Amino acid sequence: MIEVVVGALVYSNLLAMLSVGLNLILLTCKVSNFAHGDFVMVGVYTALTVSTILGVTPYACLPFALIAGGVISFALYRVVFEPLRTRANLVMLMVVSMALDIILRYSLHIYADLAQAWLKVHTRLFLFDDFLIEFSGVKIPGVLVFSSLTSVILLVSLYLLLFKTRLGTAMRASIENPELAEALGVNVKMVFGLSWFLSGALAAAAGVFLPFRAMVSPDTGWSMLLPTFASVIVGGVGSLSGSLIGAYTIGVAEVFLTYVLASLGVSTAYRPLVSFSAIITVLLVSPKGLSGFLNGKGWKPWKS
Amino acid sequence: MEVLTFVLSLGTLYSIYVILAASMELEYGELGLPNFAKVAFFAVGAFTVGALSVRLCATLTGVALEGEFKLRSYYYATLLSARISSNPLLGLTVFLVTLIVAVPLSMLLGILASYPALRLREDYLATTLIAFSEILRVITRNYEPLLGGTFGAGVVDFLAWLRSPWRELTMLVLCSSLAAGIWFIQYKLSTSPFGRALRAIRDDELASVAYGKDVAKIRAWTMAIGSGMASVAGVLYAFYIGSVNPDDFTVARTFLVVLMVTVGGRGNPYGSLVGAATYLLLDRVMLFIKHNIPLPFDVNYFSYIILGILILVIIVRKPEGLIPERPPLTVKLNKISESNIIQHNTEK
Amino acid sequence: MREPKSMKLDNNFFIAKNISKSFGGLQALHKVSLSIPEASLTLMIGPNGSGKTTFLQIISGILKPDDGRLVFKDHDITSLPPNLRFTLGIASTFQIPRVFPSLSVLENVLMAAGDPTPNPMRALWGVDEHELIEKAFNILKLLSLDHLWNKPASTLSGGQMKLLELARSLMSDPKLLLLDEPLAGVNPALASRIMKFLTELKSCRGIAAFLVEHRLDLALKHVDFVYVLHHGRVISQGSPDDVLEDPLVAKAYLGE
Amino acid sequence: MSLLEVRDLHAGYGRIEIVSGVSASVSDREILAIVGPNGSGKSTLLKAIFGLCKVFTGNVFFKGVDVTRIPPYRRSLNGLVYLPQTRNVFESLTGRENLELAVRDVHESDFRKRFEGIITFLPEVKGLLNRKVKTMSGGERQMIALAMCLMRTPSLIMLDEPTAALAPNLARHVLERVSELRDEMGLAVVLVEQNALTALEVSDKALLMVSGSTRFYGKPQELLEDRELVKTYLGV
Repeated sequence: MIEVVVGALVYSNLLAMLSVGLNLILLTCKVSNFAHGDFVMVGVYTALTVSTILGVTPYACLPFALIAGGVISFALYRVVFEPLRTRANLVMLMVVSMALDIILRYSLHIYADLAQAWLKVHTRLFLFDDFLIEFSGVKIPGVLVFSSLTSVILLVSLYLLLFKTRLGTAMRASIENPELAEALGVNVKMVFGLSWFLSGALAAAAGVFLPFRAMVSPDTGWSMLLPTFASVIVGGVGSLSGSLIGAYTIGVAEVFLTYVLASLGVSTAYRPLVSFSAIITVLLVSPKGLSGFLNGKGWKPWKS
Repeated sequence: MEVLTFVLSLGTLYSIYVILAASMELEYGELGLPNFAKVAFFAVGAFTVGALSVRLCATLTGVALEGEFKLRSYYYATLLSARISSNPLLGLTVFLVTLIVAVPLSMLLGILASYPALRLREDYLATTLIAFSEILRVITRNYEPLLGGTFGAGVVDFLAWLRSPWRELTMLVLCSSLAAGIWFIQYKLSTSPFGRALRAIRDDELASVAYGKDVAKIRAWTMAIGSGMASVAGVLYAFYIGSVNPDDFTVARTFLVVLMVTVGGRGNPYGSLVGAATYLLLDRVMLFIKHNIPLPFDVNYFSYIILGILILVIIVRKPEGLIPERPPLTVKLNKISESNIIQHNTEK
Repeated sequence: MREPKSMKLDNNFFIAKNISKSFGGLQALHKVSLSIPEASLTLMIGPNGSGKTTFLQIISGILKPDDGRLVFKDHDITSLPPNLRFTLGIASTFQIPRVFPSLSVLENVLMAAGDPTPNPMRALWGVDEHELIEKAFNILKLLSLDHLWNKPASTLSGGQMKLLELARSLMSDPKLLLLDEPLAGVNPALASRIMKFLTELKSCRGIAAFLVEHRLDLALKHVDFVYVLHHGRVISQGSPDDVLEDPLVAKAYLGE
Repeated sequence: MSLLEVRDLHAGYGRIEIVSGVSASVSDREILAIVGPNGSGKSTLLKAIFGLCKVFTGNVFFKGVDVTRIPPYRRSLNGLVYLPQTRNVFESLTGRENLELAVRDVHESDFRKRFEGIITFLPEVKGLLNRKVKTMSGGERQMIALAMCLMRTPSLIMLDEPTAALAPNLARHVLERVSELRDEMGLAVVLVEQNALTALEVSDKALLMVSGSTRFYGKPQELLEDRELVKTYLGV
């Protein structure tokens, strides 16, 4: 049972970092970013590479992962999404992000092949070694402590950046009304680029912790993607704090429902159904997510 | 001989992709409904074959199926194919019955899937449909009695009464004539008043309603037709491959079809032909490289990357695709100039 | 307050009774009642934000009223969706033309005719649209758009798009035309042509038109009856001359 | 030399010409009122002057420089500011954040100095600083929007119907404040107004637009004495 609780918390921590980043991109550029899961894998492979070369614990590779994920994400924005910002429709942007998903995923596959020969370690279906941390006699898995700390620190810093700095003000202003912000001299392009950097960095940070709990391969990013979408949709698109609530709802629900069903003899392989059906149910019943539902606005059609 | 089988299988695959692209063209290219659950309707066809062909054939020949389906389906598929080799009628019955079951089933699901479009913005609609197709995949890969789960299911060879290469040739003729028929249906639909209504809804849903069109009904029709088409492709695919594995039906396959339509040119009935050809050409070139040029990694990965870059370049540089849409599509030019309407006008 | 010469509410062509509508806390329309007789030109005017477009969208069915009833030729159409109102004979145009950009001009006009749900089965055998095309060309000729018939609608100028909207709504032989600012953004020569055209439609084909318009200089001399809307209420109604002399109207327009 | 000069301006959106051949000029400490019926192109004229819509032919000179082709934000750095009719404040931000955003290129101490100057003119703003704009009334939002413009220390401010959607008594109050902009802050103002009579009372010059072109340009008093005005409004 304790194992289940730990699993649920770690998983929710990762979903929190992922869904806030995904939502940030939805808010700024209106992109349903299907390449988001691949930034997780960028984090995984950065951590694997750096920790193997330096011989340190993967936890110490967090800064490298942050930078790698952020830089790649920012570069993709500058090269692909910025030219399309004002002229592509929503579905086109989605198709573009799917193309990027394919490019990134198979680049990672190639990297995994090359790294296996170069680093002489398993680059597919591997696990990171964890250790236990003792708090007044209670032994806690390191990944729970570190992933919780990281997600709290990163999300609090994101909050401070958005709400306590002038740059954050400019960012929120650009989200609400890019034309007016531009007329007031805000460099909207750079502000949106920053949001891509942050989103990629958050996802890569989540990636550092993933292999402590689950065996990964370059395709694993996809399996993290739909639960992330579920978290964003449950929390309500457009509300960053909602995504946080959504992440813990989906994370805990997925782990516990699977646990309950497994004890009833149902295969645990049905686990993804929890978040998939959450996406469909929430979008059809209350398109603005839980917050919209609580405000009594959820029943109106989303479409204008 | 090897060249012949290569060409025959290439033609068969092309036909299957043309059917998929034509159905996507109708739904996404003409109507603007991003049916990103395409693979689910494709899978309905294939799964029907996977679940039915062995069982149906066994019932018809009086063979009792013993043991777990997931472990024994391939064995029985081989056994029953041997029966078919001496009984062509049995093979054709299996083919027709699976087709007759799959198409209406898929059409029904299609109508169901057209309803979220009433209330969702396009990108959320696409996400919903993706989730829907993944649900179907997760259930079938884990519910073993139906399709053998991750083991997959064996499929009888309904053309076992023919010898190679006549078997492959017949398959090609069958697939290509079905593809031609389906493409022609798509062509006729998109150049008729129906196609006009589809493009009008895509351009401006509110204005279409204001000018009297029943948008919900038209969308349901289109999804039904498109899904029926996709399930035909699924049936053919299952018989062509000779087995059905749920993990073969991932979102990536939907994406390939979207790619074909985008590359070919959305809103142009010929786009699906060009798009499917472009994809297959690229795929085969990569296969050739894989067999002839040594690389330190699996070249399949590389072919996917090229595909991804290709679609990026097309969307950024030439968003309208290789053959852009050109009005008027639904009014025949020669008919107009025949009537005196134009002559009268040019005299002025 | 002077008693306005009220139009009799006993005609059975089109009647709107006590239409109310609010958005959030804002009351956009407050018990608006009016009637439109057959074969007439009726104008609704009012300052910005007085609720004119809202009212028009309620008649065309794009918005649902909170309260009130709409009756068209003895049918209660209050809860009918826009497409069914269109088939009954109420055609409307949009303030900013909403043509279908990727269809040709002729296709745009044909869109408004024929089956509300074209049968896909019939498409396979081919549909003979000869008569419809001829009719469409006649309408396009009336509005001098026929030489553009095969151009994509997206390439038209703003004024041409306005004309195309008008052509489109005539295609279904409507009984009642709802026009949202048909003269906005149109040059004066074209504007007076449109008004003359509407007058002709009225006298030759018996088509009633209900206009919402700001360009009073161009519209007023052609219309039969005027309603003035202010803050969501009808503050004056009558013939054009009556309304012009109503001090309430001047006040509503000029502020204090 | 006049501060702003518009020469034979033709402007609109896409292919549609909405302003056809308008000329006008504004000098220091002068209020130009642009009046006319709805849809006559008043707002489009302001947008054209600020560079927010397409200019087909004609020129805009500001401080003697031809600014017709330079981007809007550079015009605002030169001292020309524009207050749109709607969506002119960031609803999700607080009053202070809106003001900070308007002058994010300015140093903190300078910000404070400018802010002091504005507070003496718009004391109401002080109470609005820590509130989210979405909780404010229409009048309060206009205050914030005006303060945002003034923080940029303009020499000419263009107001697009500042009284739209305001109660009549409040509208009058706002227009009186507009004349204070000229008298106390020493600004030139271009004012587009629905409440024509009040607007003409406070202005130095008047431009009457009908269907995109000039019907009258000159002293407001002459326009007011002209019975033609009332009739033009009602179209006879």
